[in-house]
Amino acid sequence: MITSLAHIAEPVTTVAPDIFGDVGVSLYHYLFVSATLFALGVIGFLTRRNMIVMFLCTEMMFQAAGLALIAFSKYHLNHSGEVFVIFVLTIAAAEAALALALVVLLFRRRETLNAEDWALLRG
Amino acid sequence: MLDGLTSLMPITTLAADAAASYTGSKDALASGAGSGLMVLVPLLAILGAIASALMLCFKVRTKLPAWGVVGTIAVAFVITLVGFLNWNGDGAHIAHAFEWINASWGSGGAGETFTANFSFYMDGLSWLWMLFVTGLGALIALYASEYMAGDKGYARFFGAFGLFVFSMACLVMGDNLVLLYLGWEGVGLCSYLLIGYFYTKPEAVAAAKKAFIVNRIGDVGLALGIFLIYITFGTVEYAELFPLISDGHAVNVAGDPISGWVTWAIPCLLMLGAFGKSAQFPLYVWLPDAMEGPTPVSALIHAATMVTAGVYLIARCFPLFTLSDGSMIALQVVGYVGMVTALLAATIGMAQFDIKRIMAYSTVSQLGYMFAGLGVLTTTGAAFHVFTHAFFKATLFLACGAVMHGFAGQLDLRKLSGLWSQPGWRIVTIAMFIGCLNLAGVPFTAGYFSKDMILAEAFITPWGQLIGWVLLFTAGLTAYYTFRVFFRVFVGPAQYEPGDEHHAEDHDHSHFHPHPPGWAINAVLAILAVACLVAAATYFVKPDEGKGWVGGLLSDSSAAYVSPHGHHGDDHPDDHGAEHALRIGDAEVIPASHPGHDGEDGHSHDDDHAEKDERAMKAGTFLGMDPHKVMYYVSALFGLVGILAAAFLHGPKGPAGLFIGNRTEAAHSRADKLLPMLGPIPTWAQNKWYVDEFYNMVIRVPLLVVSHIFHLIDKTLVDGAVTVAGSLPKTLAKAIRPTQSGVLQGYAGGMAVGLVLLLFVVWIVVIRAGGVG
Amino acid sequence: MGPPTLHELFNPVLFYVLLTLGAVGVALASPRKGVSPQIIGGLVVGAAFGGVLVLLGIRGNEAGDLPNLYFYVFALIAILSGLRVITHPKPVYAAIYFILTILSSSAMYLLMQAEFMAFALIIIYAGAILITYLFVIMLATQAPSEEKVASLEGYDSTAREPLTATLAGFALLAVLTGMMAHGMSDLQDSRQVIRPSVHSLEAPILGVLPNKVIREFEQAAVFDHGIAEPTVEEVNDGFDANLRTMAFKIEDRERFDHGLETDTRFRSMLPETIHGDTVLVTLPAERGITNAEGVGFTLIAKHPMALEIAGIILLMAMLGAVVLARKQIELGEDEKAAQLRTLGQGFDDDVAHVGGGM
Amino acid sequence: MIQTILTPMFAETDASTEMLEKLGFLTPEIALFVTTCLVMIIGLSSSRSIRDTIPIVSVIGLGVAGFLAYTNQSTIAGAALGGIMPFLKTLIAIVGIPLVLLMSGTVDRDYENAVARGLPFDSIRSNRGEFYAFLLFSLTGLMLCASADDLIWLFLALELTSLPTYVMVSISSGKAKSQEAGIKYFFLGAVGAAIFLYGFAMIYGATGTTVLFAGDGEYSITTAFAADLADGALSPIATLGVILAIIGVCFKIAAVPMHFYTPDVYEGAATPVSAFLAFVPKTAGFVAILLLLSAVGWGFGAEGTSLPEPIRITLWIIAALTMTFGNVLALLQQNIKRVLAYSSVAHSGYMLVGVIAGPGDGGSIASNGLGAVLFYILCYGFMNVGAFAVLACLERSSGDEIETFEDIRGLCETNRVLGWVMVLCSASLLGLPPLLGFWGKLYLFTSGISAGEYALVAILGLNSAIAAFYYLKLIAGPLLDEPGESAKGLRETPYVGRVIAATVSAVSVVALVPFVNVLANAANDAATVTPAQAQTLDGSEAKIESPRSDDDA
Repeated sequence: MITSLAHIAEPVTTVAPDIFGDVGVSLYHYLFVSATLFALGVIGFLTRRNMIVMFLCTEMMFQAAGLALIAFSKYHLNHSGEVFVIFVLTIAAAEAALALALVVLLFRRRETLNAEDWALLRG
Repeated sequence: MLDGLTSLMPITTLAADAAASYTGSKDALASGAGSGLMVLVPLLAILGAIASALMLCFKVRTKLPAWGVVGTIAVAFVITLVGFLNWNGDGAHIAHAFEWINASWGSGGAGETFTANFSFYMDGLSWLWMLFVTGLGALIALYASEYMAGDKGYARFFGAFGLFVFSMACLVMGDNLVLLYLGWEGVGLCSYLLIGYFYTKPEAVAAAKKAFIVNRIGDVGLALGIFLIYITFGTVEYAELFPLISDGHAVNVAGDPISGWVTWAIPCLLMLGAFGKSAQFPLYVWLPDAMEGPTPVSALIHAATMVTAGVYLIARCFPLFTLSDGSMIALQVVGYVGMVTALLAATIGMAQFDIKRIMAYSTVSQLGYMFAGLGVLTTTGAAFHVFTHAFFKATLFLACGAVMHGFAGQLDLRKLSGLWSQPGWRIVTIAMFIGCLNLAGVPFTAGYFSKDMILAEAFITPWGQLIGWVLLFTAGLTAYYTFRVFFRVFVGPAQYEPGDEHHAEDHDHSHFHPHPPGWAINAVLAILAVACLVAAATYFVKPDEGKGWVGGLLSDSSAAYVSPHGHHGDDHPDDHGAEHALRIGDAEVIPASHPGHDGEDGHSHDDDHAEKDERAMKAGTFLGMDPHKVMYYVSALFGLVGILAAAFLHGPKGPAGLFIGNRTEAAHSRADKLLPMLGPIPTWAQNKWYVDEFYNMVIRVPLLVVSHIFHLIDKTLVDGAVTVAGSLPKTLAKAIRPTQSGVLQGYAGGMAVGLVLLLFVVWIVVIRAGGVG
Repeated sequence: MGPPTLHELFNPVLFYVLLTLGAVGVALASPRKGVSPQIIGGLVVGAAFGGVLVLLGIRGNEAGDLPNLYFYVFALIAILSGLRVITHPKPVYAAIYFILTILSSSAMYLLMQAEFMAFALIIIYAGAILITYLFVIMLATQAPSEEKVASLEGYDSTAREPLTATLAGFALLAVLTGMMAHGMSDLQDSRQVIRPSVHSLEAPILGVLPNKVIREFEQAAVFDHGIAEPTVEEVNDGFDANLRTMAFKIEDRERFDHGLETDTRFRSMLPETIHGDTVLVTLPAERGITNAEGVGFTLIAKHPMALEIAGIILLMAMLGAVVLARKQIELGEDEKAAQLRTLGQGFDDDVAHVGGGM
Repeated sequence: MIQTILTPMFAETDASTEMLEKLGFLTPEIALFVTTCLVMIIGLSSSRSIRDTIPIVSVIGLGVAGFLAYTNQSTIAGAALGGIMPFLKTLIAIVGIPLVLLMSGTVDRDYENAVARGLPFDSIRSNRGEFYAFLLFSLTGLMLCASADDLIWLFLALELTSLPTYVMVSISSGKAKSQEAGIKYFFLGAVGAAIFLYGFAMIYGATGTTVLFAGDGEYSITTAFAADLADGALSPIATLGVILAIIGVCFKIAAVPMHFYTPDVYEGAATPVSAFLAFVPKTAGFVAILLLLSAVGWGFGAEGTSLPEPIRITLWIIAALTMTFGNVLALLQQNIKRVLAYSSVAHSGYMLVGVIAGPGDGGSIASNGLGAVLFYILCYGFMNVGAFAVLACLERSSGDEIETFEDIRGLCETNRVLGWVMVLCSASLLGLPPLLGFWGKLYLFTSGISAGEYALVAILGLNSAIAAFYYLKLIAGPLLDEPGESAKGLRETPYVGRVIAATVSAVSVVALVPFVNVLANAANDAATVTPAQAQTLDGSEAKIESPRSDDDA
């Protein structure tokens, strides 16, 4: 089966109408939202103290990248962007698993989720 | 044996042929069967050194390091010998070990590459040098295995020894000047390490420092010379470099002719390097002091091998010295400096009492001979003298070392006498005697032939008359001081006073017994003594060459490439007809492009030479006689006079009038009475003509003053600037440091701000470039 | 139609004023001690971003290139719930608001007809990852002792350096949006570069054809020119957009004909036109591939190795989580630590040695 | 090898070749992954002697991977830097071996010791097997980075390199500071990952494909950027994408502005892990940057020999700041691990000079900045591992790690081997001739000069001078000073592997010097930008390159 699938270099859903026009204004709408989510993620990471919420903020940044990828994927009429998002989700899940385990480990040690309490190494 | 060797010689090796082999590209110089093996020689030596270093780390207390090094160098010698026997004498071979430096830029064309590989350039010159470096190296290592026994730094000594052989191999065999320089510095380093071997002795440390500094002066010259060669010619590889020079004219790799100041600057710089390493006036002062090192070191490095590196350098680069633009100025300087050195050192040697020191000055003096030989255009003579000197000087040194070893460090010839008649010293005495005969130039010894060759050539060379006379006089002096040592120490009444270096078992001064040398020292001395005799025999090998075995070897090397000394003696107008009038000073001489290959004995002067060029003849006579013929007798005469003088002044009252002296005790001789008649001269000579003091006054004192002045400037101005400059980074660091607050979000904030700032920069650049937005 | 530049996409002055307003709103919405005007901040942010979206919408309307109207709704929800994630003092609520962000993102995916990813996002992100987050938050906010309760709640109720963070964040937003807007014009160019490559790609239809036909096609034909664009004439003749024409290059013509004729279900696919050895096949639209199939094909055909690597990463992550969790067990059981201590080994105590790193 | 077995089976169809080609050049990674799984399983064994084989199995796995990488010289079709893959993979495997050796005794030392004294083994108490598995996972990821021909692949490979290191840091010692280091590293790393992910999204947006390199004239990011080259500048979104990606990856290479974590994490992690961090993620980051920039190409600028101006300026600023920050901050440190961390930052800055210089005219290493970077990675790998290994070999009698300059005073006297390793590695890091580090830096210098980056090279020189201040402390302390009180209280850790790692590194720093030319030429060949492949439209068989002969290696 692999051999026959490999023939298909780049499947394209031309059935779907071209949802973005030639000008790209509608594409820019999505990119703007994506950039906003990214910036909010950065702000959140800087302002929050709870480690879990901080990591949520990095997830938001990942999500912003996902949105941009889907938008570009649709704009370019191929599925590579969407496939990329699958892997972004995979990595997000893996990172979340590790980060949460680590956060719990740290919580057991200090009984706090405050990231600022972990600032003994400096200089 | 001789026949065997003869059959290995090239039947007729014309210089022109040799030149032809150079003119081929270096790729054409295929590695011969024998030459390829030579890659192993430095490898073995460095392996020996590494093994010793490891043993040093593991604090091995046995003789294992010695056997390692003796073994590896002996194998290296065997390899050299085998390689040499397989070498068919057809010019140079290149044995490629591995690529080292290979840079190119631009299009990589002419002058845009720099190649210096670990490749070995095997021609007659390299073979000759390698044979005695590895051969003597193995013998002396064997000697040292006994001599150094029980010393704390046994492994250290042999580590440095192995490293020395490695460096020497690189120096001699390297196919480019950079590898030569590597070896040059390497032998310098080893010399430094070994002179300062007894690093607890302040004299040794001072001597090591002196050797290092004086050598640096020469090395600077060599380094500059190599730079200048590269800049001028665009290559440092012999195989590319020498074909560029022919008939005293040179082109660079791009084919542009070379002329002007570089033609004399390059040889002069190289010469400076050679002076430093080979202890020529005025840079000779380090060598006598270098005798603070262990005696085997003195024998190997400071008598037989390393100091000849300067001779090697000039011989190797001889084509560069013959550039006609330079009018051979450098060679004239070499000749005169050699002359001065030879005379000066001989006079100093006459007045010394420390036998090792006498040998050291004799080495300086003999090196002066070699340089004078180079200066009078006989590379063969110089190389032959190097070759013979290596053997007899090693013999002499090792014999002195045996004495020193046996008498607890006693070296004063006033406190030793009559070793011959003491048990166990026969072999040493015989070896010493043979060595002395050689050094004194007694007829039919190796030293006699090689010295003759230089003297004869000196009288033929236009600028060589003065050199010849001085050297002749020096030969007499040499014979005198050589036999002074022999007559004082080895014959006469058996008396001795021990030195102050007692071995552990000799607690009691009153019960001191000299240690006669053991088997290793005796064996080595015996071998060397025989080797001295064999070295003389090589003069008769291939008589048709007129220059003996060594001459045959050299005719195949770059030393004979232009063959400027062919203008006399064995010259023969030949079918090659490549005669060029070469302006040397005011005299015009006719060099042939090849060393002689006529069927005559080398000293039988060619009859039609006189008709050919009368002026050259005029420049080349000894009191109107043919120097080649006369010199046999004249130099023998001078030598015998010297010996007789020594015998008269220092010889014991011998049985049956064998000795004409009347010395009956160790400390005094007839010479003592003579001394007051000479006024202050002997004292001056004994104090080395106050050269060290002179240097001290002329160089060190002003330097000290200047350095104090600079120190003041340094303290106030430079230090101030440095402090300011040094504090800048720290100030900056203190300013940046708060960013490393240790807080996670703080770091993230730093990252975000950095990201934003960089993106702003990018945005501005993009907008500028795009012109839109 | 000219490519949009920064000026054409929106009025830059107005845009940056609105962004500044948004920054003010975020700063206001950040939690702080005492009474914080979070609601006002939220309204300001909503107004600001709503304004930007309206600005874009107006421009899109002019250009005839407008996203689905629902986009505006979901975009605003996504932004506002994102704001709430970073401003809500209680982590549980923050996580739940993040789910809302995910849901509205997912809706936006749907609007872009990325159905597969929309549902995958909900299932994986909202359904699995965020629930894990909630579990951990619940677990970690259980006060281990009475006196810890106060400290647990206190530290995150005020924002840390809200002004600096907001400034940095909105500067980033300004640069990103500015650069993207600046690049929209070039994007047109690059899209034109893409298009031929899209069209030269081979048809995906094989994937949904029954196996038999696949076999026949494999043995008899290779796709030649992929999907053929309908010509102008075809469009004028009332070309049915639901039909797609594909070109096949027939290598074994006899076998190909034979293979297709034996299966009557594919009579409708039989070539309408024959150009030499190349056959154009027109298929009904429902024979085209869906979004999920397209993603699937791309995933398997173009990124099989990435799939493998993702597998390795997940294995590693699982192992990592287990290892980190083990550490907790070890720390939790004091008696084990005590046992180790008695064995003479200096077991790390909680008071960490802090380096002299100044 | 696997390729040769598999190829006949699948060679009947053209379609399988692409797949097989990829599988073929992934043999080292496959070998490493198999080793990883083995190590994971062995780590659960209750027999101590079986568990003790873990480092041996790891080393063997790395050796096999290195051998496969060395023999398998196939290249990615269409990749601009064709030879980078086999070179880097071999290099990674070679440097990986001392790193594995260095790890001995790192995790759960107390527990393993207790087991050795008779405590019954409980597989969930000891993480040593898993720890080695993480190490191998990370190395696998690093090798996959070198094999990447696709943005998705590159993203995943970078993550596979980083994620295990987060865990390794956190569990490397039981101390709180390790966990603090872990959380800082992980969270900031996640932000960095988000940044370069966003960059990748932008690159995809600008080009419409995730394929970095493709043979046969197929559309890829490289060809899209090549089309931009015709306009003289990269499109703004592509520029944004590349720059975001670079800045994100700067986290991995510890470059400004993402360098903040470096000293804290290196200090907090166990020393062997710090050594690992200083080599593996850094190499991954440089590989990612090289791959991305090779897709962009060095064909922009007025003379057509530099990066696009915005990217060049960004990298220029990053390089200059990175060197300067790293070096000046190291001046104030007393803690050696922090010094080495800052020096690691500074070295990234040096290497970026080579990246900016680009491949030059392809003539020799002297003008090839990319070759210089690859060569420097090699040099840095050895000297860095050596310096860290010395610290890892010594500990206080309390079991604490050594920290300050005081601790290594007179080390040459108290422990000759380690002292000399420290001296040699520090001298090499400083760039003293003739050690390996000197040559590495020399090539960076010459490539920078030949690229006309005089100002940057001047900054590089200035920084080398500043660096001398603290490296000389590392050289002079062990060599010249008398051992102080604190130095006398030190003992050597009972792990032979660490000493071997230290010795091997120091010996390499010296013994590789004669082979500098060979290695540098290999790096130069690996980093020579090949002209775009002949655009064959029907030649899928042309994709499999005939294995290059090893003569030039």
